[in-house]
Amino acid sequence: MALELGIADAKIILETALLASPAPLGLHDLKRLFNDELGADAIRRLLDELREDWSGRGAELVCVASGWRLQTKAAYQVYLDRLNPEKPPRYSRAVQETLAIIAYRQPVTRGDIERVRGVAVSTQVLKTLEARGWIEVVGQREVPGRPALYATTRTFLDDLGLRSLDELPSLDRVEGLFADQQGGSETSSPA
Amino acid sequence: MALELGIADAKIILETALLASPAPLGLHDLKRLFNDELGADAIRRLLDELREDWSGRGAELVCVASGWRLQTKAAYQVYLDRLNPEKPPRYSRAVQETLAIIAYRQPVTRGDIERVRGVAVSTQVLKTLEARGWIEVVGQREVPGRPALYATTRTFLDDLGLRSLDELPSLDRVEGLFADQQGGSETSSPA
Amino acid sequence: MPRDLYIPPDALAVILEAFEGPLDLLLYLIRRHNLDVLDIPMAEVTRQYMAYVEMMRASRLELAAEYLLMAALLIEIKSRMLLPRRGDPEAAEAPDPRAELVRRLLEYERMKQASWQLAGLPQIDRDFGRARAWVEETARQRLPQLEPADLVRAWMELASRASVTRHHRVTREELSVRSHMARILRRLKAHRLVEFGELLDGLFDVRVLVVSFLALLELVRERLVEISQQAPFAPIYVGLASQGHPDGA
Repeated sequence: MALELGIADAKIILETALLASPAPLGLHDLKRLFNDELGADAIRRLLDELREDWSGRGAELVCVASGWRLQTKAAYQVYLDRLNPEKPPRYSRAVQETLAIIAYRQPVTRGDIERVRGVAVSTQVLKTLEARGWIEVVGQREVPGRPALYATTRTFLDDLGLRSLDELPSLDRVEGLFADQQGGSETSSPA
Repeated sequence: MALELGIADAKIILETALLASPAPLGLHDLKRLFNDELGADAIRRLLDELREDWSGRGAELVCVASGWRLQTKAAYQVYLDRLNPEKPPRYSRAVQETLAIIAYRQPVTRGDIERVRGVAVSTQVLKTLEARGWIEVVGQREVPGRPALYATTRTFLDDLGLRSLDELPSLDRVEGLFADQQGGSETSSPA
Repeated sequence: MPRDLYIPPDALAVILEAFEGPLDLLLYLIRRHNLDVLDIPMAEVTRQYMAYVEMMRASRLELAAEYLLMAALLIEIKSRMLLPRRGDPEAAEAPDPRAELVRRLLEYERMKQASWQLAGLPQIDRDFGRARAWVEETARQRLPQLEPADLVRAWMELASRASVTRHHRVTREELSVRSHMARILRRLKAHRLVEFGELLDGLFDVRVLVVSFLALLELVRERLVEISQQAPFAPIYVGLASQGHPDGA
């Protein structure tokens, strides 16, 4: 059966359908697009050409379980996120305070953090900060149980736009929390 | 301020954002896309280039009330209909006339609409248009009963491909209804 | 009288279907027959309208009332047109009784045309569609944001909650010591034992050297590192505190 359309027209129609469809288009859909006057092989060739045409652009033609679709490349997500008005999530108070203690008093153990906060620090809080790559274990304190000592990382400084810890806002006017805690850790294992 | 991106990259980012966005993108959005490092003129130039790039394809870059949008050309709808034979509902005359009165005479109350049409306007008619996102209540008229004032929305303009109400088709002059009163409505008190 | 004005009773459903109301019907009649409103045979029209009203009363009472109203209006206009005009100038100023109806008919006709024009505009999802690419939602897991100021705020919170209110100045210098403590620990974690000089190697700034030295002393004081020297003038080694610390018990 002769197809009235030229192959260039067919490609444009194919591309337009992919752009217009909210869901991936299977081979069956694409055949219907051409009233079944275009064979599966011809359609596949056109899809290959389209994939080639789109290379080097912000979206790509991919084949997923239910068919073909144009989707934006992950590399452009950072730009698309700027458009998204939704507020980025914030860390809980527990996470923020724990991070503040580690940042300003490093190296500290979980026990140190708990003494300052006055409540237990859940493993989840430390895991969250470790997963983000902002804190790491830099050693153990040589006391019973050999608790891990936490410090902030290079990534933490990079992510907050700081060159060094010295650039953290100073706490000059803040009442110290550690005056006795510092002593506490010193005297935890008296001679 | 030096933009790290080349102009070619910027165009790809712009195109990708337009392809990714469910709604038209305004200039403000597009500036945010580039962290406000690209001026309005530069963005407009890129948009012009993009419009040029897309000419000859199945979709086109258009400017509507809320901003720029990539949309398929009407000429390709016949193919797209093969994939999705479901058409949006055709509105009744009551709905169409009510919409026209709101669009051209806004803001209007239900009473205003009824006076023009000479019949009662059912709640269903207004609900249909509200559900479509085409009309909304913008206030109340300060008369007894404080009837709601209806106006069309930006979505209405977007969906009809218009930038502003000024682009609504102009109202043709209607011939006079009476031999001795040509254009009688304009001269309600003839000499 | 035009044939259209006489609507057989069984055509009532058609009328209701075809016209949006009495104004619509009147407009049709006038346009169709090029009628002047004065030429409408009022008695006939009224009789007809009344017949519809009678039939509509059962099913479409509201609409019946509207047709009735229109019939009344037409009669009123007709009668006012027939009244002899008095000679005084004020009467000449009186509005044409048809004016209001004319205005309404014109406005309705204009809006009808507007509705056709609107319906004819290309409409999204009917005549064209959005051109979009799929955005992989899983690609956009957003990480919480944090500013240095948030840390200060968190610290303030802690301070205000703390029962200990002893004044203590946390200075930049002290902070530096802390950060170098972490740096040294990190280094020792990787190498276990580092020569003292090597630990301070590459630190050209005297202040940094001093702070690093203070950090080392602080680490010793906190028993986090051990310093050893086999013999006088032998290399000094710095290492993490030995695991089986005797003081541990």
